[in-house]
Amino acid sequence: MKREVQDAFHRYLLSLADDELVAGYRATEWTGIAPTLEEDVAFSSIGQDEVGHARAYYALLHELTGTMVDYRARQPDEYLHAQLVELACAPRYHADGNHAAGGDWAFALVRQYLYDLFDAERLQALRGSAWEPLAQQVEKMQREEKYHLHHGQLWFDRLALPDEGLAEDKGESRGRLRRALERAWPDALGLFEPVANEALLVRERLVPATAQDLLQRWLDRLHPLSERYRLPFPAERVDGSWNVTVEPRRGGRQGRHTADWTQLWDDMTSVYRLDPTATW
Amino acid sequence: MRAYEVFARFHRGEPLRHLGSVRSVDGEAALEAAVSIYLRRDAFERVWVVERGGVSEMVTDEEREKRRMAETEYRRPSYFTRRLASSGYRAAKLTLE
Amino acid sequence: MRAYEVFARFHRGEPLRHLGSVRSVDGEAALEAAVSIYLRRDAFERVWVVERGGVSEMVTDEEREKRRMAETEYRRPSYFTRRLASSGYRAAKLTLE
Amino acid sequence: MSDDDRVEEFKQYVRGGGTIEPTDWMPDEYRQRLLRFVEMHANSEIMGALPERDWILRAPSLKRKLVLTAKIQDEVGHAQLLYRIAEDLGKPREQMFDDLVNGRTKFHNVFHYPTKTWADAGVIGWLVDAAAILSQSALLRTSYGPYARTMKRVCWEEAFHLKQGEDICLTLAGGSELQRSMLQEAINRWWEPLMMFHGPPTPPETDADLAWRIKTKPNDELRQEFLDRYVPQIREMGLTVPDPIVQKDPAAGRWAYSEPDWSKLYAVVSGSGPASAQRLGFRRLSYEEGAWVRNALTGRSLAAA
Repeated sequence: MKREVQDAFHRYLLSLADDELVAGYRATEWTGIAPTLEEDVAFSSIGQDEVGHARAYYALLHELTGTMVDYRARQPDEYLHAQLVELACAPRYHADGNHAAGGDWAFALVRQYLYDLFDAERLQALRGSAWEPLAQQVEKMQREEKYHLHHGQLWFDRLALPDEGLAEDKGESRGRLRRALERAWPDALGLFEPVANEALLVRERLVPATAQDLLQRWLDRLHPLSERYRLPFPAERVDGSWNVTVEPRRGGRQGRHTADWTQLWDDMTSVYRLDPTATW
Repeated sequence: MRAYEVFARFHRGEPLRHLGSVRSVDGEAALEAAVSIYLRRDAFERVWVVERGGVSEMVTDEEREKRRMAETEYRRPSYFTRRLASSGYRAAKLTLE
Repeated sequence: MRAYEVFARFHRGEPLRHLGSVRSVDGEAALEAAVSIYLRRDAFERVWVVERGGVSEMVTDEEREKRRMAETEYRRPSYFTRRLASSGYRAAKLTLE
Repeated sequence: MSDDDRVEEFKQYVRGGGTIEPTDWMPDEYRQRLLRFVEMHANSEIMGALPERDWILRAPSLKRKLVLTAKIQDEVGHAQLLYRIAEDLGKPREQMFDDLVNGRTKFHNVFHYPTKTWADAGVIGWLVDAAAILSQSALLRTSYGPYARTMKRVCWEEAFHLKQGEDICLTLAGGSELQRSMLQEAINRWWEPLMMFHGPPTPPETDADLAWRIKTKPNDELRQEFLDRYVPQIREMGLTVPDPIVQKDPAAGRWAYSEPDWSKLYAVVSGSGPASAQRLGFRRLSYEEGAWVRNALTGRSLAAA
């Protein structure tokens, strides 16, 4: 593989690994405090799956470059995940007792679902990658992603659709889902920010679909759901394709992130940085 | 929210075994809760959930029957049949000959 | 006539096991049928019957389960092989990326 | 049969090793005592998720993070299993949560303490869980069927908890000077709550939970088992326990230790431990912030909640 291609592909794989890593960290923040005990256990498994996928991708990076990437040694701006996955939404415990309130379970569900839908399209496309180790790896992960989507779908049914025979029209939960979606759109569309040299990777068939291709497929799958649940949708149909009606917020793929990420990075690496040479 | 009884088996051919119960809004949610609570650590083949309210039960009170009946010469096992209440275990006793 | 799934156990404390199914008009009749077909009168401690229509089922595929177990072996005690060396402590160099 | 005879017969049956099932008749005292015992156990599992949860984000490697997350997930799973048992004994889950977050019911002393360093995740995973496993394996022979069956599953899962905690401690003990002193400091800090873990040495004949065979071992016997098994392992790691007189008297076959200040235990368990307010405050915050979700599931509008 030519040097320039390998560097571009290395950055692409890193964006995959970091997406899964940070999505997994944010999902597992709800372990122990989710709205119901049953959901606490289910949602924690989803977060653990994502972190497990991140480990698999970091191992692929080793296979590609021959050098073991120690994700912990990187600075915050060397991470290439999309900003959607770094946004904080769980309440935060403080030892002195004034905890940060404002936990938003609606956003946790919406973010996870929008991300899983994106990841499902990305994985499907990567099945056709010319780099065989990646094509095989993604095929294995698709089974878990199917379950994640099913989990999200169940929750939308419960929170957005009125139960037959019950006066409650889910107004409260529908309102929260709507606000969560509107808050998520800019960063959700930011998922589709291409990594540098995407065109080169597509030409080499290492990455079979462009970010724009994935965006259209993602909107194709999201539209029927927004119809079914009568919830917001960030695009309109123009001449046979989708035009987004919300300004995407980009930067993550170039290493630019929010304060939420700096805080999470600081937490995530705090013990490791006490002695990076030690075995932990 | 209703109680659902959970049954599962780990390999084809084995009988499904009762593992416990979950509390959910419907069958599908109960399946998901059953998998995450009871089966997240095992490779399983099949899981059933059934609303507790739909279960009819017949119980012999054998052990304590034996003790109570020891004094009387005529030994008559008594059976209780009932529908299990959907939330807790409030059981009506109906003795069957 | 509807199909009822039958579960039973022979001693207190055991989990109930699925024995098979019967066709009956209601729960009471299904219990009687279950006892006569599957259980001698005084052999069992408890029998449950439930209408097949009330059962929600999930079947997994073996491939996914094998992968799921491989992915989550960090949850098993056997994953931690480091032993407390009897002659004072020496940590095995285990790189945990 | 008069009521007293029936209760007496029930007691004989239970003491004789008999198992009680949910649909059996139970004396009110048995049901109440069992419910309170299981509810406290369930409360301890869900509150027990919080101390180590501080470290889910800070675990020093991906493997440690996955392991710790799976362990805390298990504790939430155990809480669900135990609240199910208590619910079937007649107390609704919402009322149990309400009583817990408003301090009307108790949870275990060790979860009223703060965590300071990564070594706390090791000491809680290893030594605190070891103490818990001793009392939980004594519950394998409890008289209430569903509780005994659940304990079988819980003890099977706890074996992994103990191993992962021990692995953290072994790594720190065999690591750099910073890691070793971090571990020793954590052992010193957790020693007092560990010695109080199994409760004051109540004489067995006055311990009602023993009388109904809800519990099967007296408190002091459990503490002796803990010392017998784990003090040697701590010392084998080249570490010390902060109580100078902890030593086994070979003749009596019992461990000597400085008697804990049991009035302090009562203070801690009734809510004035070093982190009681912070832990309960956070449990109440996350519980209340999730109320809209539970209401959407049960179809009650917020007004009626």
